[in-house]
Amino acid sequence: MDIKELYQEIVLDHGKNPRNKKKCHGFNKDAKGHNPLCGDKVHVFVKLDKEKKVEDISFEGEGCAISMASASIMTETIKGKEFNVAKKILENFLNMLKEGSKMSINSLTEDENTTMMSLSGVKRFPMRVKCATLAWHTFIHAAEGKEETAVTE
Amino acid sequence: MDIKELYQEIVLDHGKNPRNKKKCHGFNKDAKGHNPLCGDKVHVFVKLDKEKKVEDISFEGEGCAISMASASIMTETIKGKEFNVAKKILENFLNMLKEGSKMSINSLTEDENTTMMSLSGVKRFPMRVKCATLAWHTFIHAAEGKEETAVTE
Amino acid sequence: MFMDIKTIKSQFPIFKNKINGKSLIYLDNANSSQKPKCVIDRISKFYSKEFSNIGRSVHSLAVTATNRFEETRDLMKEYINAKSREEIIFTKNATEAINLVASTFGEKFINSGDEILITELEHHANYVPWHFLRKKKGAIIKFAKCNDKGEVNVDEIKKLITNKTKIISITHLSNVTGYIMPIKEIVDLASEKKIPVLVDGCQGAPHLEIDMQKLGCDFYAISCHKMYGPTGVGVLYAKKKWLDVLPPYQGGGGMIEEVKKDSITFPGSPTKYEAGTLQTAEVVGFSESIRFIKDVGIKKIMQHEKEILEYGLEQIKKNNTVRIIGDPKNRGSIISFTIKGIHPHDIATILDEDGVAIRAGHHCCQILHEKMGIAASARASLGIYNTKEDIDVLSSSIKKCNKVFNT
Amino acid sequence: MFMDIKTIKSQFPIFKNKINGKSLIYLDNANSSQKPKCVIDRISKFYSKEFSNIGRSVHSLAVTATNRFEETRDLMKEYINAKSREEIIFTKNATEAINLVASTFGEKFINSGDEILITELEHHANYVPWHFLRKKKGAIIKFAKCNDKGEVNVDEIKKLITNKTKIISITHLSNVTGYIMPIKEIVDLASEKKIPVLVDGCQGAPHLEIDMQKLGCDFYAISCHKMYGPTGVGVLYAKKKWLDVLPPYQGGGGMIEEVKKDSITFPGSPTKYEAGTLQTAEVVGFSESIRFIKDVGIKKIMQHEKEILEYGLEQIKKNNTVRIIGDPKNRGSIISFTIKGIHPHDIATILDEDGVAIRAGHHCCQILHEKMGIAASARASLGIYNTKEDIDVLSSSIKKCNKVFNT
Ligand SMILES: Cc1ncc(COP(=O)(O)O)c(C=O)c1O
Ligand SMILES: Cc1ncc(COP(=O)(O)O)c(C=O)c1O
Repeated sequence: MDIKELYQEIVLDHGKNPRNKKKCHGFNKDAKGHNPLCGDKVHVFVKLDKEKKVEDISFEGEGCAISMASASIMTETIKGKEFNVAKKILENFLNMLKEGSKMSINSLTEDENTTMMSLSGVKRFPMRVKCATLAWHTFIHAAEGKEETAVTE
Repeated sequence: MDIKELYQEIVLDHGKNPRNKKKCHGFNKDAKGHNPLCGDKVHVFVKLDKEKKVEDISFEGEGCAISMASASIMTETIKGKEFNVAKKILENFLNMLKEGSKMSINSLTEDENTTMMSLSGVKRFPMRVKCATLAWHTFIHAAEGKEETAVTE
Repeated sequence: MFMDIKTIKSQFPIFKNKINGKSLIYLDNANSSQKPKCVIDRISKFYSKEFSNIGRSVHSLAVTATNRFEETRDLMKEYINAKSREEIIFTKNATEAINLVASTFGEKFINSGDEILITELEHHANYVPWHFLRKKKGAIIKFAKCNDKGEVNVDEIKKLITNKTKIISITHLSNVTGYIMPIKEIVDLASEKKIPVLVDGCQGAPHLEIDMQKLGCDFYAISCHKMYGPTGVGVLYAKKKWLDVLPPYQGGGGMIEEVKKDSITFPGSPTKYEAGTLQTAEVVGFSESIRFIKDVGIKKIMQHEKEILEYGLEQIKKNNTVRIIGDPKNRGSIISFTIKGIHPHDIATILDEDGVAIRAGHHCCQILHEKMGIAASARASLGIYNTKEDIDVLSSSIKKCNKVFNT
Repeated sequence: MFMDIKTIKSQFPIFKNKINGKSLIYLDNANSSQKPKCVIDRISKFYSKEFSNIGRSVHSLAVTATNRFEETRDLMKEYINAKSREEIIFTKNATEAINLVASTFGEKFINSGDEILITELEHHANYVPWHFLRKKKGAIIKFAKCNDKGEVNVDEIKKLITNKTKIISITHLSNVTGYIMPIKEIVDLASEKKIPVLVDGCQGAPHLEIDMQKLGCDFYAISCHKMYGPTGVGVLYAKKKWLDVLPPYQGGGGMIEEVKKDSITFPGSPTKYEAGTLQTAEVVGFSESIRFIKDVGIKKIMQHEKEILEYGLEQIKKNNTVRIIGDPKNRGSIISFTIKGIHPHDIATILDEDGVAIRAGHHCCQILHEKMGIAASARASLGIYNTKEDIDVLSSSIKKCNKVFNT
């Protein structure tokens, strides 16, 4: 396998030009995430409405291409979805990274699916799985209002 | 070689019935010795006259047969000798224990020599050399007026 | 899988060697046990094929090494039935494990006049660290009394508990008398008053079935080299609720979260307690010790050692110059003894001539020896590879002591 | 004996393995070095033929093991030219060595308002322990500034010294910029004011000629696993005059003199500082590392690494997307760098595909990275087995990073 499978064009693009990398307007939840091994850091901002729908979501932070791309892709994918749906997507995503299964959730459009799948190369790089999941865990922390920093271990 | 070479009759006798095991009358120097590995302990009392002759010497303490015998033999051998001669005897004794040489100092009577040589079996038992030398080092500490406990290491 | 003792013993390369021309009879297991081939080979293999510093690099070797290392944590968690892997901290030895608790717990929870409850049976490793605390904080150490049988009754502990008692720190199995403490009872007693209990499990872990959730203690210190494992590794088990509130112990790389010139933050356990480069190869090697023990089966180890212990006591008691130190009802595989008129070091030397390795001294238990009215004793302590024949040689060697000393 | 690098490299079994199908190019030596066969075999042999706990038993195995262990102390004493063997203390790693000093020296000599002088180059191991002291005692930590070249000039240290300065604690060789501190000059400066100097010698000991009597420092911390030695061992060198007055560190068996219920006395060094069962096999194994280094010759190691370092700097500088962190004049064999637009972890992953093992991160030097305006860097660090070919692969792998990321 080629290293290009890890660094697919979509990943590189999101890594270099991350979407929603800012403090989004009117957020009502936020949380910080930290990967102590690499030093990757993210701060996720979420605007949840009363029905627990993600009205808006954004992030700030710095880290490797995988962590930035993953955060960027996450914000794009989740925006406008119910929190519960977002959680299911995360589960699906984790399975993909850990067991190599395909994304199989029908709440994703084909485009969203393709974008998520661009991170599938990570599964061959166990040490990088944490980079790919940091933003997601941090989002859950934010949405569930946990106090501590999300730490990938 | 038989274990009996370590535990020769003379050694066993001195071990069981140590000579000069008391606080001798009118001592003017004393020191404590300790072998932290085994817990052997001796306290040596010396009466040195102005010319640095060992007028009297005795010890108290507890420990293995080798350490007690060695202390007992030491007091018998050294009593009445000059401090410098005693030091030479010790040197000679250490050489015997470490390099297996014979006691070769002419300030010893034949009897004294035989008695000292009864400890020669120790040389084959490196861990026991400290037992055999503890009282001697403590004597030097006492005579030279050192403050600290003599420790065999 | 059933294995007879001969098969088990054959896995320990050391027994192929001669000691003073004799077969090695190793009865110094309470001090440190011998290592099976699988452990020795695992270490060699790790250095030859997989070595890298762990947890700090992203390259393949580092990833593999980290996984192997963390695998041992999982195995240990499972073996002692801890609730989570975060409760398993690797230390240099059991002594460090106890120092870690005394230092961090002491810093946070112990003040002048507070009481630390230990027993007269304790190894220096479970007294000296508390002594430091006594000096630093003006705390008080209380010693629960041990009786002539070498037992500490629960009542002795009970009557020393006051509302000043901040921690109870006790051995699981005495390394001198072999007494097995009723840990569960003591924990029950202590938890009524919300007093945490530290168990010095150095002799417990290799010889007893241990289950943290059943025992219920707050801390448990383990010495891996007594569990057929490599030197240089100990384990501290601690309930997560403690690890969450106690301060870090040693500072350095790998145990920090964010470092600034005026402040430093720390991650959770076990990271917080594992500073600097760890004993990577040793921890990886230890995984094989756990597997070895599981393969043999701790029940089988206990049963076998009990059999040899009973035979040993029976044989040695026949010699009426021998005094056995303590006679506890609930006893692990340790026999400490003296011979009338012969100092323990002389015993050890004479036994060694016959290839019999025992320990002589105070076994790091001066308080107990003083209590028993002796300065030192000889100690035979068993492992899985010991046999009745070993005991026979021991007995006849003891007789030889009598002969040499004409006693 | 002259040995070419190929012969030397062939003594390290790890290089027989493939990483991702490629030959291993190990450039993570500042993290931990690989182990030669003699070290690996020594450990196996020790466990298979000689194992026993040391210093506590009188039987033959224990005597041999103790001798082997203490032999390493003698070798180390000689290797670093300490004045006496009592000045060599075995610790778990260099981190513990520094913690030992910070804790015991701090307890005895540091009070509120006192100053500890370190530098911006320090590894967390030489900052966090002092931070604990700062919190406990209300002491102040001053950081001597490092310049753009990654150097700390003596003047920067000089100007921070006040009559409140109680200790100066500095690295010998920066594990990020490779800068070699002028230790002797700093020691001279400090001794005018009677201020002790601790040197974090983790990177010094494996790569420089070290002579305690020439350096004149008071404390020197060593990481044996970076000296082609086993994990689980560090060394603290300390001048005897300090060891005589500092309190003990960890408490337990083997480090006591007399233990009573109300008081405990301690022996001298090194015994006082070596509590519990030591890393017996590891220390014995380390004797072979010292012999290995002596056989190759530290002068040869220095000369060879310098050659490869210079070639490396030359090659890497050709790539104008690469920024090398620091440019010290006096430099050890470390090259930390970043590539424009590519995060160090991505670099490490791409290099790893080619079998090149480097480290990415802050290398336990967050203060320095912040100073340099970066969160992380990639680091290639050399050992005796590295060759110009290794550098060529590194350079072409870096180019591959550019290609993957289109930079
Ligand atoms: C400069 C420096 N100091 C301290 C350390 C810590 O050494 P150890 O991990 O052996 O405790 C290291 C290595 O990680 C280092 O490079
Ligand atoms: C009961 C007990 N506690 C503590 C220790 C100390 O263990 P370690 O030497 O592994 O630190 C020992 C063994 O020496 C022991 O038997």
